[in-house]
Amino acid sequence: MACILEAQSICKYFGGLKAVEKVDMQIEEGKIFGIIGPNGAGKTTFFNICSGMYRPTAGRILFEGKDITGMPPEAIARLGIARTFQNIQLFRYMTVLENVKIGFHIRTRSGFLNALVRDRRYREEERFIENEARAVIEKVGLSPYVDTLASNLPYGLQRKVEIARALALKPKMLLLDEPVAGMNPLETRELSEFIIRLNAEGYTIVVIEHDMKFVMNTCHHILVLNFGQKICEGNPAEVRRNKAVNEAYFGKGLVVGGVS
Amino acid sequence: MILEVENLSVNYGHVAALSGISLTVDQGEIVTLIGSNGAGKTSTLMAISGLAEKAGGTVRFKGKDITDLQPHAIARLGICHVPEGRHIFPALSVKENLIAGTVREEKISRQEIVRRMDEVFRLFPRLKERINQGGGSLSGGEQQMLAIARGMMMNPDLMMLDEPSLGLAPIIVEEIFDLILKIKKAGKTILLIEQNAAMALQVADRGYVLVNGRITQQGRGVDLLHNDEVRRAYLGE
Amino acid sequence: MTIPPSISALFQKKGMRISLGILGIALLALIPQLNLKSYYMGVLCRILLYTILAGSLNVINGYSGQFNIGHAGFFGIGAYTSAILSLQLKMPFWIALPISGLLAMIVGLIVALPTLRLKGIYLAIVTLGASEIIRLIALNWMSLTGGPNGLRGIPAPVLFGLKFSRSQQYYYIFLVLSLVFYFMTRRIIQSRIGRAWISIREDETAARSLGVETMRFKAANFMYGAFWAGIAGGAFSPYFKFISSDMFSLDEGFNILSMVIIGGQGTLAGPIVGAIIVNFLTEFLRPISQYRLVVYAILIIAMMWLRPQGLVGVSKSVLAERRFGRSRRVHRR
Amino acid sequence: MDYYLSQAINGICQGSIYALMAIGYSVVVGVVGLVTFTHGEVIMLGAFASFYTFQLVGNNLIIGVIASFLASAFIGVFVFKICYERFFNAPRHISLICTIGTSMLLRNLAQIIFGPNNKPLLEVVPNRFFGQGVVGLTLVQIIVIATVISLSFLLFLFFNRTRWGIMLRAVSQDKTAAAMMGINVRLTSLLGNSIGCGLGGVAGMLLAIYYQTLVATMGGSAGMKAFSSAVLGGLTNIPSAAAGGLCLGIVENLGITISSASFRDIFAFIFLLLVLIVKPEGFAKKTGVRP
Amino acid sequence: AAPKTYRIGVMAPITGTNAEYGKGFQIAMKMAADEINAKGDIKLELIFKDSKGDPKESADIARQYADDPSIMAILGDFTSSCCMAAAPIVDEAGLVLLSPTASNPNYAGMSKYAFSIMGRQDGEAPFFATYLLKKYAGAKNVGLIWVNSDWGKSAHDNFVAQAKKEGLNIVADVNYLADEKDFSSAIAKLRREKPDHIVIMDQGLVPTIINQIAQAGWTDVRITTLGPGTSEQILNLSKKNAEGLLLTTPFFIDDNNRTAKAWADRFAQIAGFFPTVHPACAYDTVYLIAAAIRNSGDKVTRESIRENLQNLKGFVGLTGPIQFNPAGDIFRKYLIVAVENGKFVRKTDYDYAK
Ligand SMILES: Nc1ncnc2c1ncn2[C@@H]1O[C@H](COP(=O)(O)OP(=O)(O)OP(=O)(O)O)[C@@H](O)[C@H]1O
Ligand SMILES: Nc1ncnc2c1ncn2[C@@H]1O[C@H](COP(=O)(O)OP(=O)(O)OP(=O)(O)O)[C@@H](O)[C@H]1O
Ligand SMILES: [Mg+2]
Ligand SMILES: [Mg+2]
Repeated sequence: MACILEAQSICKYFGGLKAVEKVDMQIEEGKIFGIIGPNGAGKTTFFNICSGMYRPTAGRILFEGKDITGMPPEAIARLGIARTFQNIQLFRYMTVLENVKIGFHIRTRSGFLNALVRDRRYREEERFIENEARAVIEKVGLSPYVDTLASNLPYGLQRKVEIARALALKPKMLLLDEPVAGMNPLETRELSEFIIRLNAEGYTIVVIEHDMKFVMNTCHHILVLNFGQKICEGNPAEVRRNKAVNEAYFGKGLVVGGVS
Repeated sequence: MILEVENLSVNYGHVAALSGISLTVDQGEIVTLIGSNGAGKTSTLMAISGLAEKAGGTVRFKGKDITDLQPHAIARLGICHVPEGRHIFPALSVKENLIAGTVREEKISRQEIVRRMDEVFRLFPRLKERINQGGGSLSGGEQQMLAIARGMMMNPDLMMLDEPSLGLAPIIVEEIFDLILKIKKAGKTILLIEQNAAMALQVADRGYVLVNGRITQQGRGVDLLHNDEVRRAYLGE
Repeated sequence: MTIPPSISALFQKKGMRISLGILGIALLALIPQLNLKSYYMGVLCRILLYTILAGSLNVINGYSGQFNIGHAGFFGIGAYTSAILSLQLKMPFWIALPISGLLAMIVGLIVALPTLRLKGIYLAIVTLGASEIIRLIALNWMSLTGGPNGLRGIPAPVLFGLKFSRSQQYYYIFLVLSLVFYFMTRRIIQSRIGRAWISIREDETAARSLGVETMRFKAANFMYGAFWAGIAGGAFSPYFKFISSDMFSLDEGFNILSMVIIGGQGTLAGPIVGAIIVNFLTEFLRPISQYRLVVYAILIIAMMWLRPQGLVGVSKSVLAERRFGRSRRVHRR
Repeated sequence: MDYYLSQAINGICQGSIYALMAIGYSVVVGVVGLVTFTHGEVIMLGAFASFYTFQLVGNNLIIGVIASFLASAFIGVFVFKICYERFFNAPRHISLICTIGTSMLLRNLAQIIFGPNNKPLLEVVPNRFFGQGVVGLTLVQIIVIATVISLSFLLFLFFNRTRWGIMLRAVSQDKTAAAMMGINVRLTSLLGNSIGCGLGGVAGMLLAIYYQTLVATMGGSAGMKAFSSAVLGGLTNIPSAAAGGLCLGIVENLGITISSASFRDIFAFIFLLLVLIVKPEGFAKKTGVRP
Repeated sequence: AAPKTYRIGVMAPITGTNAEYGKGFQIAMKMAADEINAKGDIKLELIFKDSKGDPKESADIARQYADDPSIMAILGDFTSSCCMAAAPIVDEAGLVLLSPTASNPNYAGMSKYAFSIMGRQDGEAPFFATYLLKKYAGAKNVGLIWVNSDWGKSAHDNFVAQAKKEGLNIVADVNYLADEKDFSSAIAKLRREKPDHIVIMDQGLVPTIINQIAQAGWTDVRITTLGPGTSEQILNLSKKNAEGLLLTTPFFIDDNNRTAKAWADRFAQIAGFFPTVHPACAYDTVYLIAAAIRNSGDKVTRESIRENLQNLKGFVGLTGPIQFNPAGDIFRKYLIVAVENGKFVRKTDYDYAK
């Protein structure tokens, strides 16, 4: 299978702190890829590098064979990588619909002149955005909330708005940072199913999560980071058997509890 | 009884987040609130610590009416609130954040601060490694640890934890629950909110179930854990 | 300030809106025919001028969330450009005017480019500095700007033999310009570009992650605002016939800023209301001479106390807590 | 050579004046967490307080310091009530406009009450000159420099090494969390603001003694310099703000040396711009931010 | 019959940075109007409007006065930019705008209705160069420090032109902005060139500069100043630092000049500070307008005031003889004055220049 994203010995240092240290990884197209690891292991930092928020201290990131190291986030988004944030970053005082509409920015191109004369392209694009945005909202199941202010939504739904907004980009790859944090087991299961459905539609998905039940049930392939370094990689069963991972991450296994 | 909440209501604009809930917490007890997203758990804690305006009801702490006290006065009485959203001081270093936790006690010796800090660092060695880093640049989980640690520095009589395990690695979550039991052993009281209801009910003496701002069930932790309705709604089974 | 639902419903119908708009414009156009005293016409002209200035500042501060407090500088660029072009090159007003706007826009770009990474108060002080630098250059560049003596005798615009010299006539120039400004801005704000600006205001990181080229759009936004300030300046100098650098001081910048905020940031109507109120106050309070600014200051503070969101209701997001300490990471979860 | 040395000294002396004003400014911003445009007027009122005190009790520097500190600190309470207290949870431009309004209010009231003309403040400190020829310092200059150095050192210790300092900084960063820690947010930021304003008042006194004159409109440019210097220093870091003031003074005077005094502010602002381009948040190391 | 009342509009910066001067205008003009009204042949009613020193406001005020047919003339404003903003408006309306203080050389020429009595610097500055520096003080190397404003610029340019003719050696030439506080660098620049005389061209800031020269410990130089006249501020603010200062002035208040002295005292009583040349000029403008009204005879119109102002002969005011040239400016005669023992002392007479 083709590899969609490749990291080649990525490093990121903050002063003396090695947040990410020589990480290599290959993400296969069409898979759900999980990244786990203790707190501060460098998972979010890695996402930030992939999405262009940080420039790595060393190493390269290739997306579909193209070197995207050090590109600004907006250029990377254009190439087809969309992400959500560990700390939800919605446009909090805009409605759900408006939030999603902004996701269509890169798929439209009318400029000043089009807006001034409201020519055909402008009108067509506006219609396209309106329809598509509603379709995306429908798809994540937020239809009842199109006109609700994002900040007034319960937490779990805010996560979904973020996902909807990312989907509006029609990305080739979706990066989700702790999508089920703060959700109860029921909601977690729903989201897991949703992600699997998205994957079936052809999206490549990378998730960071601490909820093992979710990770083990959702991901095809898992990578474990600790102190910025890769300590293990493999399918869920392999990772669970790994001794180093168990010591550094799972502990006594109380929480992993009812993995089924 | 260390905390008594009677008929507490909270409104946000026209939205009623809490409509007249009553609950009690005994000295030395662990009590948990469970409920789905938006049920009003956070609002309850915010109202108790004076950060959300109360539309009605009374709150008593150690027999004293604290309904109309300012948030800082409530904190000074010995209620610590580890909030949802962490609320770290971003430009203070980890160490300074921890010291900020001690300011409610005017006369506290330097040794005592160092002692508490050591204790906290034993629990979260990660924080010790980051001791001079700005709070805002910590990773999500590290911030969560810091928020809990800062709460512990307050040495409170009642600790209210709002989803303390949020964003933490499993191994740390276990430690948090160990910690909760340890705090209880030290004779302190805990009011706990958790999404992971199974874990919460396992450690809790008693629990309340919140639905749409109302308490629908209450009982011993183990009883709720085996209650079918609760299992279906909150444990995902 | 709440509008009864029946009336607001009227505004919702497109046909109704258009005909009401035409009616309003016709009424505005008829005002000079009332033979008002030239003083009143002068005040009206000033209000229209400030409508453009406050409106263009609002595009920057209210819609893209950048923080410009030195708008007077761009105003000055426009004023000097049209004055110099018409005095030294004898260029007709109608050509000089767009050039004024374009030059202000270019200067806007020069200010914006190196400072795109700056946020909040750091950007504010740079705009303030730029405004001062522009003023000081105007003050020191004797050969071009007349230095401290200023420029005088700026000729009145002529169109088809019609001379726009008195305020009764000049009113039409200001009216047309502010209408054009209003409708252009409205369309842009409602378009993809406007959405991108607003998304930057709301959360720049998120906007970037969605592919919004924030640098480009912020620069474009700044240039658009500067352009219109330049146009306002370009129209101002032949109206005033004399300009000097002290007309474009920092206080002038603060003055424009307070119009925007008193009227209501982030709305199209806000700056208009703000311009009317502030200019009206200036005139209204003149009789109390030395207490004038005291009372004016008290009124400004009172307005912030009573209606911090401005007189025109503001979109909620402008009121969002956006404090200095920027605690992005500690939001709700 | 002497000439350039003496110009450098002029720069340092003027820079110390800026630094002095910036210190108070930084304290205010560091505690309240909001930017102010009233600081110039606070400085001016401190100068007037000392002026009238000197008239009443004679030229006693200590009493002057106390009087200007108290007067400006009291004004600080007033400013706090008008501009900050209500607007802690509002967007910052609202309190900003309030501070612009308050500055206008104070300046014009002062003009009415104290009169619009310049007032002399002579011989508070004897005009003693230390040094040789063109290279040297007067007593006032030495006092100003010493004050700046000791104040920035003491305040740095206070804000970074004491629990009180941590409390004040915590309040500016997250008022909710501060309240949860048992900090009386209102009182603490009121106090911090008053301290910052009081320091501004002392700066005003020294400014008036240094230039031997004071006038109700002196706040405008003073406030602007305090603001610029503080921004250079990252707004909340006191030693950096002092360094910012110092740099600004030196750069301005160097600029004047090579061109004309009319270009003073051009040099100041271009320097500011260049620094901000390289370091978008000033000299101070920024802590606690990540995307 | 009862005396006829004429309404005169005044615009002045009563608030803002120039409020000091606006207040001086207000007091001095009111004094003059009260005196004229007490005499009883005509009555003047002064209407004061605050322009804040903002040209835009001045223009609006001028328009307001122009619209009001009962206003016969306008007095003011303080700064040249304010006057120049109002000039096109009065020109259109045919209404006299008589400024006590506008010194921009271009101002009066903007309209035949625009007048100023400040005295243009093409009069005083050459006088200063030739008579004060060259003849009286015997200067060789001079250093200039001047305020970069319309006034300062024209004073400087006129001075330099004349100084070249006279063979004065200008060794240093520095300027600064009106809100400058710290002159140490500029002074160091002057000092390096070792002039024997320095010329300070400013009005309000002269004492500050004198003090800072003293503070720098620079004593081997003679200080002269062009602009402030015999301002008490210099004596008050500079005390002994001003000793030996040389300056030119069109009018001089000393014990010999009873009326002027009495006027200054009265002014100080009301204002709380001693007058500079500006309020004195303001005082004179009211008398000038009164004279023009009297000369108009029975039919007083805006136009008649203009004509009679332009053609006024033999008028002597507080600030000396005043007669307008065709542009609407005046040429004045000057005295040389020095500060000795904390007082201004007249060193030469008006006919010194002959
Ligand atoms: N801007 C920064 N400055 C300094 N240190 C940083 C910065 N960003 C991240 N770090 C540090 O780098 C380390 C990795 O952080 P990161 O956010 O990637 O962790 P994470 O694996 O996502 O952890 P968590 O599971 O808690 O979210 C942390 O120790 C953090 O303190
Ligand atoms: N500031 C606010 N303004 C308006 N509504 C709010 C606000 N805060 C909370 N709410 C609403 O009040 C209700 C209760 O919210 P609360 O945060 O207490 O729920 P919770 O049980 O803690 O949920 P979660 O699991 O998401 O933490 C929700 O419907 C929420 O949307
Ligand atoms: Mg993370
Ligand atoms: Mg909650």
